[in-house]
Amino acid sequence: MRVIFKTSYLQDIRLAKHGGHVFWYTLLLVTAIAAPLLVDTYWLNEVSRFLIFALAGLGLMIVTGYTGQVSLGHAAFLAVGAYAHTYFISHEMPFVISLLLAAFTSGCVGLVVAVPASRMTGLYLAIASLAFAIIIEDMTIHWESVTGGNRGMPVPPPSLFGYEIYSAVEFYYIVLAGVFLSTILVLNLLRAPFGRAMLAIRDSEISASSLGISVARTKITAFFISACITGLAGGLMAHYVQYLSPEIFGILLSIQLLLMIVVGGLGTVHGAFFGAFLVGLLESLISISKDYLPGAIGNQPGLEPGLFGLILVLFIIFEPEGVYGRWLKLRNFFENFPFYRRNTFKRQKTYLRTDRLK
Amino acid sequence: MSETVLRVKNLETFYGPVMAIRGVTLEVGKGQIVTILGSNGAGKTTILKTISGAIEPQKGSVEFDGEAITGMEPDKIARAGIRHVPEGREVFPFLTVRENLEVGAFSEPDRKQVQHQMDRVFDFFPDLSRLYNHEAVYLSGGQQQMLAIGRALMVQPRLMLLDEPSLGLSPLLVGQIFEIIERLNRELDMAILIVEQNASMALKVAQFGYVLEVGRIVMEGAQQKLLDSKDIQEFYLGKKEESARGKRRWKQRKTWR
Amino acid sequence: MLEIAQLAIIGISQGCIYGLIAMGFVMIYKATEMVNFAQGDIMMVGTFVALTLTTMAGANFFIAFLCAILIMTVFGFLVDRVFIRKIIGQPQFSIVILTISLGFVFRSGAGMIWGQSPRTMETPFTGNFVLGSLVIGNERIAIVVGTILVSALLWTFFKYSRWGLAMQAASQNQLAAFYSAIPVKSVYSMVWGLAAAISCIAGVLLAPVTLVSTLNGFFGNQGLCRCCDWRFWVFARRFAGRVDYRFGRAFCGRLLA
Amino acid sequence: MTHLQVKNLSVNFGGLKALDDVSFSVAKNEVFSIVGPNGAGKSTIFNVISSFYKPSQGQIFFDAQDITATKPDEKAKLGITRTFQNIELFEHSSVLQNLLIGRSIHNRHPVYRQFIFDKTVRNSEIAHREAAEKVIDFLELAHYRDHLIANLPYGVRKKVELARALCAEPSLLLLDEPASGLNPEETEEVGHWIEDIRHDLGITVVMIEHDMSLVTEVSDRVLALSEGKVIAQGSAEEVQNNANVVSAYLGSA
Amino acid sequence: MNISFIAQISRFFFIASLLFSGAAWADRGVTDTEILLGSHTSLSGPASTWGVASINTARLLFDEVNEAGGIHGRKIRLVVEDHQYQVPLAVRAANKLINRDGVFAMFLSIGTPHNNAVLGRQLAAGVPNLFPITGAVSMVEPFHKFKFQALSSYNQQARASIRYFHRQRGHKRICAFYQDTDYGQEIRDAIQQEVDALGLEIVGETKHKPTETEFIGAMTSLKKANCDLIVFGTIIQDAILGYSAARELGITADIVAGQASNDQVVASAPGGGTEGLYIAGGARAFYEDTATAGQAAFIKKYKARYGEVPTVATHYAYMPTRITIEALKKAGPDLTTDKLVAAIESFSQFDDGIGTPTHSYSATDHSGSDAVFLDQIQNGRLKGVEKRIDLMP
Repeated sequence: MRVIFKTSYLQDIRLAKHGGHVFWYTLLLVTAIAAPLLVDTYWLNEVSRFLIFALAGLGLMIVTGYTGQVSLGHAAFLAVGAYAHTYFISHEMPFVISLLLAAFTSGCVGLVVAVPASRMTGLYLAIASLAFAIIIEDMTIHWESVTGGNRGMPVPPPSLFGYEIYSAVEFYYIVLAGVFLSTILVLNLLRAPFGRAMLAIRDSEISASSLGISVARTKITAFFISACITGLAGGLMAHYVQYLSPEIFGILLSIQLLLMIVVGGLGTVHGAFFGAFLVGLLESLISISKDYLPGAIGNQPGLEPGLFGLILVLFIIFEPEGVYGRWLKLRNFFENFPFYRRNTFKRQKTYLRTDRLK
Repeated sequence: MSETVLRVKNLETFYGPVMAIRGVTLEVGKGQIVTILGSNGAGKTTILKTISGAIEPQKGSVEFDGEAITGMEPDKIARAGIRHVPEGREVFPFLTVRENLEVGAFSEPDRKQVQHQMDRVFDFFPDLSRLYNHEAVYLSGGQQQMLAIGRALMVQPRLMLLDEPSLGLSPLLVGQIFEIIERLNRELDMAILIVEQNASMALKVAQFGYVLEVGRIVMEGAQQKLLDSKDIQEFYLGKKEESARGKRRWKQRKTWR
Repeated sequence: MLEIAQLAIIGISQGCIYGLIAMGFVMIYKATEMVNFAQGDIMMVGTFVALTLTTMAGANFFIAFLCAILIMTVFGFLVDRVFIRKIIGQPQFSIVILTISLGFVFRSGAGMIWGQSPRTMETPFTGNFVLGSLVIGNERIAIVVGTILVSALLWTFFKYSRWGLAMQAASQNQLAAFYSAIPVKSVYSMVWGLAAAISCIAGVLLAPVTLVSTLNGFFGNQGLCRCCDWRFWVFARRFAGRVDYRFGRAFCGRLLA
Repeated sequence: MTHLQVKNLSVNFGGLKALDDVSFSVAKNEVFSIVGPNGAGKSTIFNVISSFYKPSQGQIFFDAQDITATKPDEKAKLGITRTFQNIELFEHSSVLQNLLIGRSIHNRHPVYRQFIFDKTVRNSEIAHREAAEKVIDFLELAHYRDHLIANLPYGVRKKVELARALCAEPSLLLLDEPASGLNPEETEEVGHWIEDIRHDLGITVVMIEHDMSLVTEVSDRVLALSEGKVIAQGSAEEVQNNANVVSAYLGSA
Repeated sequence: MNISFIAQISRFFFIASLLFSGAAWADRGVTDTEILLGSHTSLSGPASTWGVASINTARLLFDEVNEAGGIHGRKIRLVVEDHQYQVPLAVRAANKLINRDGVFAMFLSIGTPHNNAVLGRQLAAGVPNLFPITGAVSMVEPFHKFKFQALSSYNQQARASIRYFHRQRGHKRICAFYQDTDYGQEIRDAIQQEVDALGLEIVGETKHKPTETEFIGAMTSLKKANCDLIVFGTIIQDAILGYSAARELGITADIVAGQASNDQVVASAPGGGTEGLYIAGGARAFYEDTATAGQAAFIKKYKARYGEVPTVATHYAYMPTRITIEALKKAGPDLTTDKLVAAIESFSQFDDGIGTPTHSYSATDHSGSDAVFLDQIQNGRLKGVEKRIDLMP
């Protein structure tokens, strides 16, 4: 294990805990900024997509990974963000303000769910959020004056200071900036008291409230923040799909978001990014590799989702804790080499008991 | 000690990276009542769970009637003749008393035999026959404990593991339960391994005892030897010599002012 | 009056469909506390198996139906053996993702084997039952009768059979079930097998209404989701409630008109 | 001066009387112990004081203020913190994180400032850490500072839970079986800490404990409960020699 | 690091990226040996019936051409991406087809919202959208030189059938029964336009979710409206269930559905539940025993390769594929998009030989056909009722 000698409290507070962090994250940022030089338009668009999904996942991660509330309806916030943003910019609102306002709108819608949701747990909350997503889906269909209903609505290109943005590169930078800033803000929040309060509630509500944390208020605030971030992702996604229709934001998208953060590793910011990149990359690679397979296999209808599912099945069976869990194990292995003990992460058997008694 | 029913050798069990049991060796003789004393979290429950297969041991072996049962599935171990009455009276809350007992006899396909065993359980616990058709969730703590023991008696186990049978029970009930434990041992010649915080009770019925601290056995001996031990008296029986503690204040810890 | 009777029967049959799909889902949830997102897709596979047996083998419908149920029981059993058992005890989320992914695999596999176009299945439940001027599709009657039969069978199984009792016990308290010599893992596999069998029945009864296609899985899941409003979870436990709800909807359609 | 006063407290669980007309008061800077057999209602008292249960009857006063219906998190802000019988730590966080969560009531920054993490937030984070370090020092937890709770042995967890409660800088500390599961040596340490907590920090301690030797050593007064009723109250010695206590709890051994 | 430095850097990246993307455009999708076509479609998920059948047809015909030496020495390669009927995946698929594979044209892509989401980027990149599988009006309107459509639109089918029934049978009370989706909306809009044109009004309407299976309530309300004609904006399952519910309730009105419900599965619904349903479509079903020579040859080839009889869904692909092949031939050896566009625009009365209505294009009209058939389900088969009921003024 890397031992860090701490000489100042700030060392714990800083985002980068040691020189290694500073180096790697700077390298990551530089690579991200230089990406248009390094990859072609296809991959650039793909990375934009990964980033948008990562941002949406980050939003979901806050409620599900940090506060421990399961949401099966987060696509609804993508929808609210996307529609609100499109509506605003169609009505001549400046791009950045519109995006922020859309995020805020999504947050406010989130509040409507959050208040009753703060009293629910587990499966009931999941079902409630699903019902909510269905309501929002119905709203996007029936509030035609705003959403265009089933006919859908075109999304004007983003325009910054009167300059309209069409190219993949510019769009990528907008997405990158949005994701970067949101991530920094979330990281800030996580090292502040509120972030700790969320973790506290996830692990033990009883103990959190005995320490003076208002469980309901923290959950509601977390839901609000989560909805804001997902709404922001929704605003960006509107530009990604360029034409909104209610079908985009269905249950499948919600499930995909959940899938991403679980695969990435619950309860970490890394997890949202790992998940989005892994799942996204998996889709890309399957569709690319299919072109190299012999026609009899590669042209098989339904091959892609099948392979996708199969890989996830294997992944979850061998690594139920997600990519981040695997990453920690690898790191632990190298740091403790040659003293690594195989059983460090071994789980004992667990036994279920009915929760009907609760 | 004549014949050995259970032999646990050098058992080590982990919870994640934490070693909960650190090399425990113990034996239970045929028809003997043995107790494991120790404070909360010392690992007593873990030992029982490891014996009954609910937890996988890292190292060491468990032998029952001379056959290794280490790492076997818990239901196989139960079938072999070890019945575990877990801590906290884990009855099936939404099954009736009768159904609970029938579940206990799952491995017995002969209906007549089941009925016979059930009658015997009612003989030991007359209370239960009265509650025949009640769902277990509505039973009081003491009745649930009796049901849990009764369920284990539905087959004739050769070894019963009892985890904190007195937990949360009134002293009167504790007395009753221990009387029945003695009766079971005497009348059915059943070996019993009891884990108890209520050391005075446990030592009343047990012929042999082990003392467990932080996953290690620190003392073992026959009933009388343990009862005579000063440490046992002080730490597990609540008796102590006046002011022994004040004098033993071994360190002035005043680093923080 | 006539109209109301007709609506009532249609409402009840619709409720029964959801009830049947939900039954498999709830069974798995209650017995193992796992949310099975692949339930709809298992139903879809079951329907295709039945379709293949009737069309390809040209077997008598009822024999084919029975064979399909048996095949699906084995299928469900294997799903648990091969996949689910590997991650028992892992966080609930992993199971959710696992079953979602399995759904993908089943759907894709079914598409490759049976094609993506919807098919029709010839069942004996065609034509109408005419009583005066009351006309009811036979497939509706089949659904209602089928549901009642399945419910009765299940009820008897749970109430009176040893394994049924063991399933209930395992769902209420795994550890205690293990301690009572119940092979909980096999019980779980049986639960999955049974749930798959029920899904198969649901799928076949549903086939005249929904056609047979790979999308039936979606239908199953979405049907679940759609009725996943509050009422669902209140009613899933008492299956009868489901019927009330659909019943209510059929009426609403009429009253609002 | 009375710090905490419990008046005629009764609690019902579906017809079952968990507490029956319990009254007692605790003076400022006192160590007050509650003893009694399992299921006598000791933890119920704590759960009512910290508002996890609603009493069916009776009132609780804290510094002469009626706090019977105050919400759990508000109670922490008033200066009441507690530990739990079955250790309720935040398993997936480090020791330091746990202690910092203990500082929750001392955080006054609105969420948007925490997002920005400006200088004031930064400074208060430093202040929280200073406070936490003091507690770490006090309870000798320095070695475990960055360990995850899930990886800690039982005894250390107990200590961390105590430390976390201290981080809130309470005026009244409720300890639910602080010595259960600890070996005799650790139990003895707990005794010293309780004394230090009381003398050096001026905190009032109410404790539930089975270990009579610890109870005798540190408590000023002892309350004995059985089946929800008070059966004795007084000095440790008085209670230990009370016939009711001997028959219901201590046994006649 | 100062601001101007960042500005310089970003300008540098920007210019560099323009160079990169510019380079990719030059000879997009055409090499000396290959013409690359792309399709984002639904090979799984909803609409996979059409997706799979259309791609199968296209592959069959392309392979035939390729085996015969290709077109001007180039073989046609069709890259198919499965978007599972999800819009974000369609955008991803289009990104791959346009930016990675560099396809020459998009061909037979499925789904209205999916095409809408992709079109902006696709047209900007200069990739023609050939014959998407959706009858939505937005596939040709507003006019763009890269947008081509085959067969009549949903709009034309619905309007023509209403006009036919009004003129020929005097139906005045028009009702609508449609999905609450973009497709249903398309039909609903068409009905509205037509009743307005005829001076009628919609006397009853209901909409439903695509997954709904219970239509007794909906049909009860239409029964009360006492309709003469019910226009179905349905796909397959709801066409069958909706129709049989209507008949069960004793509704005697004529019922007509569009091309999307034109499938043998509908015609052969169990128990003859759909007997009497009219279908107003752009292409007509054919059967092995009554096939013309051209049709029989196609059925034979299709069956030999895929082991199935071609469905009506293959018509969605047969005509477009033929047009594309012929246009590629006609465009000559130095193939460019402009030449392809010109070649398609030059076709007049194009006949595919299997009985699809002939297609004509011009520089101002990119929808190949306005032809609408009227069929009726009789004895489990689609039988022609009227050869053409096209929307004439």
